[in-house]
Amino acid sequence: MFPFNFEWIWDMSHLVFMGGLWFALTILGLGMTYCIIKAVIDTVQGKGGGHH
Amino acid sequence: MDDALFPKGVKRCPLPEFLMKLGPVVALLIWGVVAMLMCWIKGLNQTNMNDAYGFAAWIWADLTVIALGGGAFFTGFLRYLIGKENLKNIINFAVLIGFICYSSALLILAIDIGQPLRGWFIFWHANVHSMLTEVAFCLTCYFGVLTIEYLPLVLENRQIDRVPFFHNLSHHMHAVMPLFAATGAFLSFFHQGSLGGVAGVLFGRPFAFREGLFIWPWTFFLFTWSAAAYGPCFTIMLAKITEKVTGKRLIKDDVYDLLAKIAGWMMATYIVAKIIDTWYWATVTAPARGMTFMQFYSNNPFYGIWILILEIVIGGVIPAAILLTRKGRNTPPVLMTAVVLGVIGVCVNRWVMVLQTLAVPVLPFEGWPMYYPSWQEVATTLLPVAYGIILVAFSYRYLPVFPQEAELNPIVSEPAAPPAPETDTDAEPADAELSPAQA
Amino acid sequence: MKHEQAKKYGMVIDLDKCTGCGACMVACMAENNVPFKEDETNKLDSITWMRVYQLTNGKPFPDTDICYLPRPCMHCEGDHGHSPCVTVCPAIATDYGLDTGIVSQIYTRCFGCRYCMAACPYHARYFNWWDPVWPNGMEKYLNPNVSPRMRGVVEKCSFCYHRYQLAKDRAFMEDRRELEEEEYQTACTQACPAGAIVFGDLNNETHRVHQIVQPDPAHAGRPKNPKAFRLLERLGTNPKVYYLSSREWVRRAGDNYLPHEGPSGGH
Amino acid sequence: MKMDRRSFLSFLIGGAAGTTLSPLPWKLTDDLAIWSQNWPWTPVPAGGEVTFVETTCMLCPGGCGVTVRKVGDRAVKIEGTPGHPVNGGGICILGLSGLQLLYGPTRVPAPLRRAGGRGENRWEKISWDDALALVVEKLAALRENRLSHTLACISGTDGGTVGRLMERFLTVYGSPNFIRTPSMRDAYEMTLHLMQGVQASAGFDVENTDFILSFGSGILEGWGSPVRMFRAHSAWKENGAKVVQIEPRLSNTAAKSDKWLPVNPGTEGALALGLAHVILKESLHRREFVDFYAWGLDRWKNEVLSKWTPEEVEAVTGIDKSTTVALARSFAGAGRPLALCGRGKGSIPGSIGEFMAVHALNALVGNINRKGGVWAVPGPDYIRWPEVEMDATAAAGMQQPRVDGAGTEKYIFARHLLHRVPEMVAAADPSLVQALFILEANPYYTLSDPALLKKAWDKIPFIVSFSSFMDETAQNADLILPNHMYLERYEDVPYAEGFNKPYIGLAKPVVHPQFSTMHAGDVILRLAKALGDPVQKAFPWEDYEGCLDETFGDALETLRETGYRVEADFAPGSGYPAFGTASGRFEFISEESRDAGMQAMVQPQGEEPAFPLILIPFDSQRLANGYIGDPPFVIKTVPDTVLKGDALFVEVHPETAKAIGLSEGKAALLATPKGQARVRVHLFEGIMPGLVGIPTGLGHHAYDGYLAGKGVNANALMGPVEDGASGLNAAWGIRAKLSRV
Amino acid sequence: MSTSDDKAKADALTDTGKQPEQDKPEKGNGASGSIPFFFLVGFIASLLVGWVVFPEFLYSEKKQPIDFNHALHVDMVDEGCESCHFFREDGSFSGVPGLAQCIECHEEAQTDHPEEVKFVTQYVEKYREVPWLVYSRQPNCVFFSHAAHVRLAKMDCVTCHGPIGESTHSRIYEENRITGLSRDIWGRNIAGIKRNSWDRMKMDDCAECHAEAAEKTASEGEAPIEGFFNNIIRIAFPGSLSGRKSSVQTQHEACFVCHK
Repeated sequence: MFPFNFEWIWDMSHLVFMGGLWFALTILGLGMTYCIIKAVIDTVQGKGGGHH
Repeated sequence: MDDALFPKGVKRCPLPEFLMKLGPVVALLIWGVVAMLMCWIKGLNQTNMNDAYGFAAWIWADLTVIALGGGAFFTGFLRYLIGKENLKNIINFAVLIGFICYSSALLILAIDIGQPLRGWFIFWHANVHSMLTEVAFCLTCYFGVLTIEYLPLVLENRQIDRVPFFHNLSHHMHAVMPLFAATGAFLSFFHQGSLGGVAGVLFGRPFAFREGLFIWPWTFFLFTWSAAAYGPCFTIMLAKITEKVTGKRLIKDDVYDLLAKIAGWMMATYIVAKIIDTWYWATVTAPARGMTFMQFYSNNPFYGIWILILEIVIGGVIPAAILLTRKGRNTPPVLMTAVVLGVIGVCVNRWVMVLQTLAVPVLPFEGWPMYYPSWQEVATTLLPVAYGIILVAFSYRYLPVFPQEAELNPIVSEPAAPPAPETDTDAEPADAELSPAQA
Repeated sequence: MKHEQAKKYGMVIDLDKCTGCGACMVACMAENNVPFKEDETNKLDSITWMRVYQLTNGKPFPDTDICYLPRPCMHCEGDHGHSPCVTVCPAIATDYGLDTGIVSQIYTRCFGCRYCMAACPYHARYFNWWDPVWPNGMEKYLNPNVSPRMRGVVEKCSFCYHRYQLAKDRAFMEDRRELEEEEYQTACTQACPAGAIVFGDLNNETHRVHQIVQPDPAHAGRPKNPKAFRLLERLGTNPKVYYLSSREWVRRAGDNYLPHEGPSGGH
Repeated sequence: MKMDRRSFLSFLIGGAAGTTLSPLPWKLTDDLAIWSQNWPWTPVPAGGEVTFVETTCMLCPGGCGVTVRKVGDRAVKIEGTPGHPVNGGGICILGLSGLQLLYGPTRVPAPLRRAGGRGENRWEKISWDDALALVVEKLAALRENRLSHTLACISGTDGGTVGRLMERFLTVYGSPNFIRTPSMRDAYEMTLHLMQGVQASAGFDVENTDFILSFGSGILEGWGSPVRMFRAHSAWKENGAKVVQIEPRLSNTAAKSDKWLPVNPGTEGALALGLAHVILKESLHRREFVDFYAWGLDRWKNEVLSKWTPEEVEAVTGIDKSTTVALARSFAGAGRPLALCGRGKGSIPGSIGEFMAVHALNALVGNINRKGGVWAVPGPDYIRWPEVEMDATAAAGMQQPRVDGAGTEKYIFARHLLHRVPEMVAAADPSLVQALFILEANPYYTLSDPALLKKAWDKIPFIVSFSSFMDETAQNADLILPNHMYLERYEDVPYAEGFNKPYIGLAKPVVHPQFSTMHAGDVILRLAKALGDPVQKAFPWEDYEGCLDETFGDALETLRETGYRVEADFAPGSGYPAFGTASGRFEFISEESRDAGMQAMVQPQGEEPAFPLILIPFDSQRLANGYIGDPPFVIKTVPDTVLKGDALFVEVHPETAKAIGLSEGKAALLATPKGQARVRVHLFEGIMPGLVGIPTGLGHHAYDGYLAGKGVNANALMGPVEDGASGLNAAWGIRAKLSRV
Repeated sequence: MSTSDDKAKADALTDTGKQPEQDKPEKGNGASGSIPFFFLVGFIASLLVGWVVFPEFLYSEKKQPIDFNHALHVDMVDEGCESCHFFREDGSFSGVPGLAQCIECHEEAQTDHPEEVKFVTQYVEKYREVPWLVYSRQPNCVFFSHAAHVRLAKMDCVTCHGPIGESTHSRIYEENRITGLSRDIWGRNIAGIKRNSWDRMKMDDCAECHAEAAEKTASEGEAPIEGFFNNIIRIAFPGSLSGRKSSVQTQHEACFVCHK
């Protein structure tokens, strides 16, 4: 699944398949990170719960 | 007791009664867990699978629950990408069902492989040409998506919501939800398809083999399509059942109608495609390999032509026809019949694509091997069902799964009296007023 | 493989000579540490890399005829090494070697998803439903050149690849890279008392297999010898195991044909 | 600061974060996978230097040369010895499995004395000294009481040093009762004696024949030396030799043959005479032989011409006359035709009439002692031990008639009649056998008529088995003196069944004895020593190997190297040798025994109405049915149309089954006059209607869990049928009844 | 997930502050100041466990039955390693010498060195094989041909086995409690980082060397400029230019080359 894996080949099928996969994972990862960071900031600013 | 955890403005039965009702389901769950442990500890000799039936009940269950769980991605797709706003009232439930189905699928896969401790090889040593790899990857990722989609609902529990961080988190997750939904839809289209590909690429199995587009056999697209068509049916079916069990209306009819209508169209188009596919396969693909159509449906005690009729006509054409008529959609018993038939149809389709594929003898001098699951297989297959019921029950009890529930079931506050089982002791006037406001 | 020309090891089994004695099955089991259970009468979970089928012409007494057909792994080449089982394995536990044309199975990589078994129309792949158990003391005869399998993995005929390895080691000691025909022979070939099995390199004109079947490169190795045929030729699996029979009904039993077709017409 | 819910939560989150950044979860995952790849309970075979030992297989009378591959001190694989005169590098399914017998759970680990009742299989281990002392005590006592002749030995081997040592032991001890286990060898030896006047065994030059007329011989089922026959069969396919198989069931041989003639069971002999009829009538026979080297043709001719017209034959055998005529012509017309008999593997001798009829066919086409024909192969000549000096007791004992009556004037030509022993012993009181040795044989399984056998067995007070394996006989003995098994010992193999040249194979110790066993030869020598003179005097050897050395002299070295010795250029006389008969010619009708050969058929036991069907046992390469039972590998190859779970399938023609109301796989009760058994039916178009085919070699109750309790012992449903002229067991089947249950 | 606009409303509603007492949210500054601290504690603690404590537990230490002095023996023999670790005629490799071989010189003790005496008295005289612990023992699924590497490819023993020939003592044998294999297979470094070619003996290490060899053969005959660019590609995409080999699936050598 990584270029350093024994099975990895620099060919179309790997680039397309794994590319798509990593792309999706990145989106999810970034999305979640964004949410968490924003939430932390808001919380520190005392927002949320009954407080804003 | 646990009233403080209930969503705002709704009634729930007392905890003891709730737990008591869950009792039998828990028993079922335990039975399943025991069987699961036996399979892990003693190995797959606990099943009735054999060298002819390398895939059996489990893989069928896998394909089926994923197809049925398709309601989640497709509803999400409609809601966020097509913009069918109204579906927001059923999407929580759809997501919940999807979450259950996919977690079950993963669990079953973990039991089904002979060397669970090496299961991760499928990722680490991935063979990108294998449909199963595609399945594994997309399945896992999409399960992640569903978790992300399910999480905000959990965070909306009245108590959790009070924690500022969680409150904010769910708030922001809502904001980016379309992005997640889009990713989920993207992944789903592929793994639903790759599940179809699993059988379709087997060029050694004339019963399953299909030509196709690039690397994808027609079954690839048929599976995605059928999931999109039948998944919503399953969602509707379960929603209706939940309404029966809770004795409440939880979703407005226009929501059902919309979803049913879309499902109907998907189903209709799917079944047409399926018929064309079947026809082409029966007259071109299979004969090219020396197999006649009836060869696949005769000389054996079980796999008769009836199975094809059940799948395509009873499980496809009829429900599609019903769902396409407004009258059909709006008469609850008829609607129910349609979705149930639909669900049966897709179950049969997945069964055929897994088990009949293996049963059909390819070598002329071999016969039809027959198979029935061992109790361990049955138990482990029922395990997810039990776990699903429990998860739905808890979600319904503590989470605002049905946005319209409060509105549809306004609470008439009574004079303080010995609390009847169905009265929400925590029901304050404030909440009572609130409910309409939410609409 | 820079210094070596690619081999394509294959087998031809003369069904006229095969007596169905079963020596090949046992030679294989003994050579490859195949386990056995107390009850092996359920042939659907009985591991026999080499399995001898009994074919009948279905005619009534006294015109009945039977024929035995030994079935090892066909080591399908499919289309450029994409045999039915190889491409589907999600973890690359099975592989097609272009240097030998042999389909390998790596038991320790396999995690037992059994997709390859679903893909193989010959039922040449077997799953270890049980842990292998040898009665006390009997593990003494196990062959160190083949690793015993553990429960939960798929196994199959390897054309006794370890014999190829050992033959090459011997050759290396003499600074040779190429093997003579007789230096690498499978256990079943060696054992067959009827001499019905011939094994060798299909690419090599000097080898008997090549001379007997006369593979036609233009048609994916289809035999030019009219007596020769392959199992399920029409699926495009492109097997490397050929069969010889002088009997029409036997040749016909090797593949599926529509009523109006026949072994010759089928091609 | 206080640790509240949230800080604990954050502690956990921190912990999780840290753990994922540490090798712990990843290394653990990897190591667990590696553990699952190397489970401690999966054996890892040790490596080592690879060596090869060439020896001779002793699992059947085939006499094949085998090469054992060793890794370190472990025997790892048995393969055929390339270039061996008998099997030329090939090997059979049983020979391949030898190592499972060597290392298997069926071995007898040490001398065992019966602890429980007979057959209860409860034993106590005793030392070799004690074990031998027990035997000596018993034998000495018998000899004291002038009962030396009541010692008998059932032996699967004779002619070789071990067999001869045992025979010699009995002789000098004073008993004539050395009884060889029955096989078609008995019938063939008698045939050669009667028709050619020679004491020899029949060899067949199968490699050079071009027309094989087989009267039910399982050429591909284990008849003769199996591997040699397989190789010959393949050669026939290549050089276009024709094979005609005559038997009521489509055996592998029949399926492979060019023509299969389903003949009524037991009437093969009649067909042979029918063929002779045609040949003589159309005088297709080879004059250059018949006219100059044969005697008694005219009388025989008249007999045959009058009695065995094709019409008559058709009535008896069910083969229509045109076929008979055509067959006779093609047989006689062939270049080097060869007629064979001895049903299946030839484990039952058969009727002398049938053998002589078939042999007469060979004579008619003149291929006696000629290329591609039947050769009279003299017995082993290498054992030249000094004559034994018998004392009075011994002499008296030797004067006594044999238990089996062989050699008595009723059975004048018979040498061994094991099938008669149970009857005789059961009948007489006191028992004719006071002590019984069993060497390389499993009579308790192979003898038919179990009820009678049990009766006789119970009357024998002292039974000693020399078996290396816990077979049925060993299990029902009083004392087991386990022999080294053939891969652990030296022993000469005096001949190869059906091989047409004098041949000696040598079995060599491939590995050290795995258990506390002793070479049967040494046991005999030690018994002799312990018994003292005169017995002791007859055995002037230190130990068995010493005996072997002295017997072979320098020849032993070459034997040790090559593993065998064969007279490659052996030819029985130049052209046609002078025959040893009274007439000095080949006798179509034996002058010694005029009636022998006239009666070609014997009737099966049982009566029509009660037993409407006929049960015929059939042999298979995948089912060893002699002294050795199927090892795990071999039983694994048995098809599920023969054995499913523990249930045995009998073959029945669909019509026959239909008449009884049975369908494929149905359970049924199979009853014969000698016993009954629960079976399942397998519908087979290849068996003649009205017959029930039962596979031999199953139904063991001894050996290990891989074999015991599986199927039914065919012998237990049969009974011996005595051939009038010879006394040999000629049972080819028995009447039976198949009914639903 | 109900939609964000619902949320907004919900939030607005909470502002009405009509919750009963027990529903009051705990104030952020209460214990929440300690949250980062506890996070760090957990973080560092688990790092310590994972990196330091875990490896200690993972391996058990075993002593060789005899403390063998390689250096000493290497000096005395004339054919280097192959004097004792020799090839057989059939191409198989003898590996660790058996007792029979040692006896050729050590029929009886040649010195009074305690280890040699121990060897003679405990093993030679009792004719017991020495249960050596083999540092380089691979799992049973591995087929390794010494002939191919030493005879054909003319490789040095050191490349894989390291300078064991220079050792004067047998070092402690560390056995992985889970896999039962020597620590040398994974490598002493728990993170799997290696400095020398012999520091690890896992599949990837074999593959690494094989890939290099492949790249070497592939790069032969490249024009300088071509080679320059190719090298850049090689660095950017490791293995991308090593050229197709016998395995259809991996394009390295076929799996059976190294597995049995």
